Amino acid sequence: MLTTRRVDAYHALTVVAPGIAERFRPGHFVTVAVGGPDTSMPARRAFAVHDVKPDYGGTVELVFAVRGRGTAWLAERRARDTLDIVGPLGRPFPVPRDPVGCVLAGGEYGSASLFALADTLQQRGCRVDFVLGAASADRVFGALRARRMGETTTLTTEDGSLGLRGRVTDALPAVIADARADVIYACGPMAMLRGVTAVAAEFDIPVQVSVEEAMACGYGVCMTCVLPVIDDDGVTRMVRACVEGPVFRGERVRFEDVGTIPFDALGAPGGRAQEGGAHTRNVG
Amino acid sequence: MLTTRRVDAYHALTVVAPGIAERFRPGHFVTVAVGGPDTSMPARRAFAVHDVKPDYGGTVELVFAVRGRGTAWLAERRARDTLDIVGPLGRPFPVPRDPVGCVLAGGEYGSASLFALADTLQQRGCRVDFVLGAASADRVFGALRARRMGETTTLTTEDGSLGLRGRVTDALPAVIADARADVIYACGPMAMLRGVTAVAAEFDIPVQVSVEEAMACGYGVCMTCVLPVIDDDGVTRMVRACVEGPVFRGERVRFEDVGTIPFDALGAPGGRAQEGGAHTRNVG
Amino acid sequence: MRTYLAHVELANPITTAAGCAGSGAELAQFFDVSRLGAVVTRSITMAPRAGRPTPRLAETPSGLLTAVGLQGPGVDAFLAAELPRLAERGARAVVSIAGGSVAEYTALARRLADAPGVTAVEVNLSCPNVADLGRVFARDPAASAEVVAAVRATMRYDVPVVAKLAPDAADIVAVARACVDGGADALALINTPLGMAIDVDTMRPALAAGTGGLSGPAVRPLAVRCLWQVHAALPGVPLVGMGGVSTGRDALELVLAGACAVAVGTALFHDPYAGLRVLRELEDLLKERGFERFADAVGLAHRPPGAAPRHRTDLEESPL
Amino acid sequence: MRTYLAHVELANPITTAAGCAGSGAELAQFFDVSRLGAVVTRSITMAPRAGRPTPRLAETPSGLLTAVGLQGPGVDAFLAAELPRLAERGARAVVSIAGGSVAEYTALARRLADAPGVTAVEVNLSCPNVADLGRVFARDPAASAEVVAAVRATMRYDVPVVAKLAPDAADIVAVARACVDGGADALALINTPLGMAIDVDTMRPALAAGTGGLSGPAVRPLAVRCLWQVHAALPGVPLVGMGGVSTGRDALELVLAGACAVAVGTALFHDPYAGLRVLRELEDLLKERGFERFADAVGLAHRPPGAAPRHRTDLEESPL
Ligand SMILES: Cc1cc2nc3c(=O)[nH]c(=O)nc-3n(C[C@H](O)[C@H](O)[C@H](O)COP(=O)(O)OP(=O)(O)OC[C@H]3O[C@@H](n4cnc5c(N)ncnc54)[C@H](O)[C@@H]3O)c2cc1C
Ligand SMILES: Cc1cc2nc3c(=O)[nH]c(=O)nc-3n(C[C@H](O)[C@H](O)[C@H](O)COP(=O)(O)OP(=O)(O)OC[C@H]3O[C@@H](n4cnc5c(N)ncnc54)[C@H](O)[C@@H]3O)c2cc1C
Ligand SMILES: Cc1cc2nc3c(=O)[nH]c(=O)nc-3n(C[C@H](O)[C@H](O)[C@H](O)COP(=O)(O)O)c2cc1C
Ligand SMILES: Cc1cc2nc3c(=O)[nH]c(=O)nc-3n(C[C@H](O)[C@H](O)[C@H](O)COP(=O)(O)O)c2cc1C
Ligand code: FES
Ligand code: FES
Repeated sequence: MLTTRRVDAYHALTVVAPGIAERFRPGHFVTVAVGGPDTSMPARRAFAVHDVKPDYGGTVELVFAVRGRGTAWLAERRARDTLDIVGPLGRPFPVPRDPVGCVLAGGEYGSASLFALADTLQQRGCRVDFVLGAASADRVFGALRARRMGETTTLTTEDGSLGLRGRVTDALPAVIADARADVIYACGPMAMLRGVTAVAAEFDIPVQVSVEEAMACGYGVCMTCVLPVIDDDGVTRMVRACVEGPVFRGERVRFEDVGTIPFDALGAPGGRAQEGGAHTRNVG
Repeated sequence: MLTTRRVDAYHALTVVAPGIAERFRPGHFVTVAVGGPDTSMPARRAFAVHDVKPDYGGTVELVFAVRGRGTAWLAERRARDTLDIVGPLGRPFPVPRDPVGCVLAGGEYGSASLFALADTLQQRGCRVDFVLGAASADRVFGALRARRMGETTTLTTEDGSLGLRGRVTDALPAVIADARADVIYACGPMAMLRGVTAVAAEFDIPVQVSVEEAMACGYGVCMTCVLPVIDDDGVTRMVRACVEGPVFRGERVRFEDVGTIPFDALGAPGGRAQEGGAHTRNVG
Repeated sequence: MRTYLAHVELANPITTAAGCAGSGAELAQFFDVSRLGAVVTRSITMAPRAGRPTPRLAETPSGLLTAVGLQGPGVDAFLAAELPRLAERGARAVVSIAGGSVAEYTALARRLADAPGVTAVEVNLSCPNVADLGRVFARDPAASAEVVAAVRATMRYDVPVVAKLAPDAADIVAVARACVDGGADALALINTPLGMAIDVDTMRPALAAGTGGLSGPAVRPLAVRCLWQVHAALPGVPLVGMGGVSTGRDALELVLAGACAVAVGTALFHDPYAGLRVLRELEDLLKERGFERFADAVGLAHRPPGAAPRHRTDLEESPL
Repeated sequence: MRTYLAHVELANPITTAAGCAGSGAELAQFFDVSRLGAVVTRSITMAPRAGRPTPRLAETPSGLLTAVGLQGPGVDAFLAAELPRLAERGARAVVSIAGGSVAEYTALARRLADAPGVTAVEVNLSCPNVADLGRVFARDPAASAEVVAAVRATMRYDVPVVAKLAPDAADIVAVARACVDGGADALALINTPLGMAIDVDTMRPALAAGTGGLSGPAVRPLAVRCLWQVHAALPGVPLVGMGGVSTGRDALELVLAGACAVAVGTALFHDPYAGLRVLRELEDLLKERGFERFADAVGLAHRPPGAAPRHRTDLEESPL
């Protein structure tokens, strides 16, 4: 059972799902079956949880953009339709024990997962500043709510139709400096996360990024959602965005190598491992 | 746009389809796409047209039983959903020029296509008697309407829950004799059509049967819907139920050979034709 | 959107798939069939054939299993009635032929050699070879090549011979190469892979013939793969693509993989206008993407647009 | 619903498919994995493997194309961590192995030979044979037989060796027969046929690897056909069926075709409980149909129930 509404370029969809609402922590995502019982689309679609509310025993709200057939189908759901939804999934945003200054950076619908996080952070006494961006005004999600919640809120659009003309990363350094931020949280397109991580490195503060990789299962069995991440031991491994992520420490993600197998990753080809040598091991 | 209702064991579905309604003649069928735009069911489903009405420019009513996934989906359509429907298709019932006595025999949902026929026949001054049967009372379709329209109406059920216990063919001879019928029209399961045709032969009167064969296209291109029918030249050919039928003269249909290629059919295997001899021809 | 099938020009790249457009007359009730790039006939055999018993049809997820068994009138009736009617309608007719032996294919080619109105001959190689215990020609490069060479030698030089292949070969490129070496002017792929369904209620095969050919959207990934592999290996050979095309996007996918013409089969069962619709959609998609000539899109997915690291393609032939 | 994989008894016929259940730990979060007939591991390689670049996934009609590239920890880490964890959970573990040469498969078998908790070894033959220009073993009866013989000779006699075949062979029965002659105690079919998708917006292959394996409901007709053909030719050989099973009806279809165990793969991505659900549904269906022993259903569709003319089955191997 659910309700739907349009929010600018996005669709917001609220589902009664007490089990998910109860266990939810900011940064979690869910997967949704699309197309109904006779669907030709066997893969679930992943969506960040935007909000959970206690109504009806617990509801979950998702915010999504129509991209292809699955989201087009979702956009046509009506009140009282039922939805097959699995969650909460993934590693949520780690939150600091102490009250620190946090900048929350969101791109496009990536902003959606930042408000529950902001809530939690503020409950712990953290200061929260928002930087939200998108290509155009109608695709900036949550500006009003950010203005209500954030100490400051900076908006950016690439076409200048709202806030500053430019990208999130253009506005970020000033916001960090002004807020004297201790940590950054970011959710949005991969290019933005890469940029945000670079800014964090300049300021030498930690950054938690929530990545988006195509996923077939969402709970760790299919191995389709991997990206190269540097482990505690300094070794790069192809790790699963769905269970080891989607939230990673930004500096651990090898953004420039996403979509490749870095030659120095554990088990990378080139080492004789992938050539099929029987008794070799690639220690990456 | 459509409306739906339950009729005993069946679903009745009315669709606004002026183009179909206008060209409709009794015995026509339509094909319906099932499962929506993201369907995993590429084959259309065939349904006899039960009724057409002039409302909204022309509506078409279908009556169907839920058999598998396609009809289950159809049964869940609601008012104002749209339906992708093609028709009218097939060779309709031929109607006599003169006012003759007609027995209309229907089995299960096969009865559905007989009422529009009865209407046409009565307009031409024909006497119409009904024999409708099914396994049980809730699966006899159209008993009330038959009672209103028919000179007589005989009902049969295999479990005796309505009318006579037995089959349509058990009741048929008496009805033909009483009504001094000149012709029989029949629509229902293949076994019933076979039986009705045998009864017609005993009485030496013509019989028109409407057959049901699995169909992929409904308009003659796929060749999946064939059955062995004796042609005017005495040769058995595998003809398409969708365009040469679904209505055939009963005595032309080789019921006992349905589901086989009779050895004497044109192009049947066994003749060297199917063995691949290069210069032979099987004249069947 | 002109395209070439070997040296023969087609007004546009969309054709019907063999065996999916009846005699041509059925579609002509709905629209002018000369608006299609070509009409490909059902596979014609020497003798009339009654085909397989029914049920001939089972539906599978996003697919159709069929076992029609080449029901048809035989070549004489075809030449006397069906082919002239196609010509009268102004359709470009590609005649598909099927046989059980090299001799039978040759005999068919001989009949077609003098017939007017044959735009091209498509050799359906998915037929059991009587001389090889019924093993299908298309699985055997040498047998395929022999058939193609015989047909090529018999047909008039100006009529292209198109060899039609199936995906259930161990090495589709080997079969393709053998056919080209045998003289094929173009290749058509894919015919239906062999599939089967069992009715769990009757607990018997759903088709009277047991196995059947799998067609429809479910097989499109196999078609794209075969086209891709063959175009990569034999970039100069014109390819006709088919398998699960029901929209312009599907057709474009096959074109980008290497097809210079695209046939629509199973989708016609759902919508008689599917061919024209696919054509219109394909035209729009190409326009959106700024293509001036259709030929520029053919096989384009093989040519990397500069260094796009997320799309580096390493083609090792393993599914895992 | 006991069943036998060669001489090894399984509590029920439902297993996971290789590469579709991670390390086993992920499913164990949801339910007690010892309730499955067996857990089949991902294909283990000698060295750790990082696999293929992303994107590794594309959806096709009723199917999934994936190119994971056997990402995994390598045999040592597997034996040290994953296998013992499966044993602790009480799961019956069928270990799948993959290699690029006969020597590599042999070396893997040697490592497994002494490992406790190996219920059976499944030999994934859909791997490129380095010695044969990367041609996949499973397409070549002789190469497949050689691998199987080497593994059989190395493994303990009481651990069944299961050879896993793919549908894109010219003659699946020939490959099956070669594997049995090579010593396979059972066969598993089908692995994913090679497919491909092209993104019509980027106009590039949808997978970084270009081609990928096609799985899910779309391939079920191919699985049924392969099981049917192999069971007909080798009725005494135990077959594990897989390919597009997501309901008890699907599993029953494979059982009726000849499978004495059924693996669930892609459906697990949609629903972690799919294995247990399929098992329950299969039990119900068999009960409804009055089966007392599961074995009575295995291959039943091959045995005509008296003379039922509408279901006379003539099996000539042509798709048309
Ligand atoms: C952890 C996570 C959280 C997400 N949160 C949101 C959100 O809050 N709001 C939102 O609008 N979108 C979100 N997405 C993206 C969303 O999942 C995709 O937009 C959606 O799957 C597209 O489905 P489609 O059928 O409309 O598009 P199609 O493009 O037709 O999708 C087809 C297939 O592509 C896969 N796919 C390809 N690329 C991606 C990708 N980058 N991400 C995910 N799947 C991909 C899908 O899984 C699917 O199998 C999230 C993705 C992930 C992984
Ligand atoms: C000319 C004609 C008129 C019909 N009129 C009616 C009617 O008025 N009311 C009604 O309830 N049913 C009618 N039917 C039968 C109806 O088409 C089937 O019940 C329906 O296709 C079943 O679809 P499904 O998805 O529910 O079942 P499924 O069994 O899941 O169907 C799957 C596939 O089987 C094919 N199929 C198998 N056997 C048959 C068969 N005997 N007939 C048709 N398709 C078959 C379907 O086309 C479909 O592709 C008619 C059939 C034909 C050919
Ligand atoms: C009912 C039916 C009949 C077919 N008959 C033939 C045929 O006679 N000759 C041939 O070469 N291919 C035949 N095919 C294969 C198609 O031409 C085509 O290669 C295949 O169906 C894949 O395309 P599709 O998915 O668009 O249908 C037939 C396919 C179907 C479904
Ligand atoms: C993501 C993925 C990974 C797979 N990995 C393996 C593997 O490592 N070894 C193997 O033999 N088969 C592997 N397979 C094939 C499956 O085991 C199975 O044979 C195939 O997917 C068909 O079954 P399904 O349709 O139920 O998925 C894999 C399949 C998928 C989808
Ligand atoms: S989505 Fe399957 S492992 Fe991450
Ligand atoms: S249903 Fe296609 S020819 Fe009759």
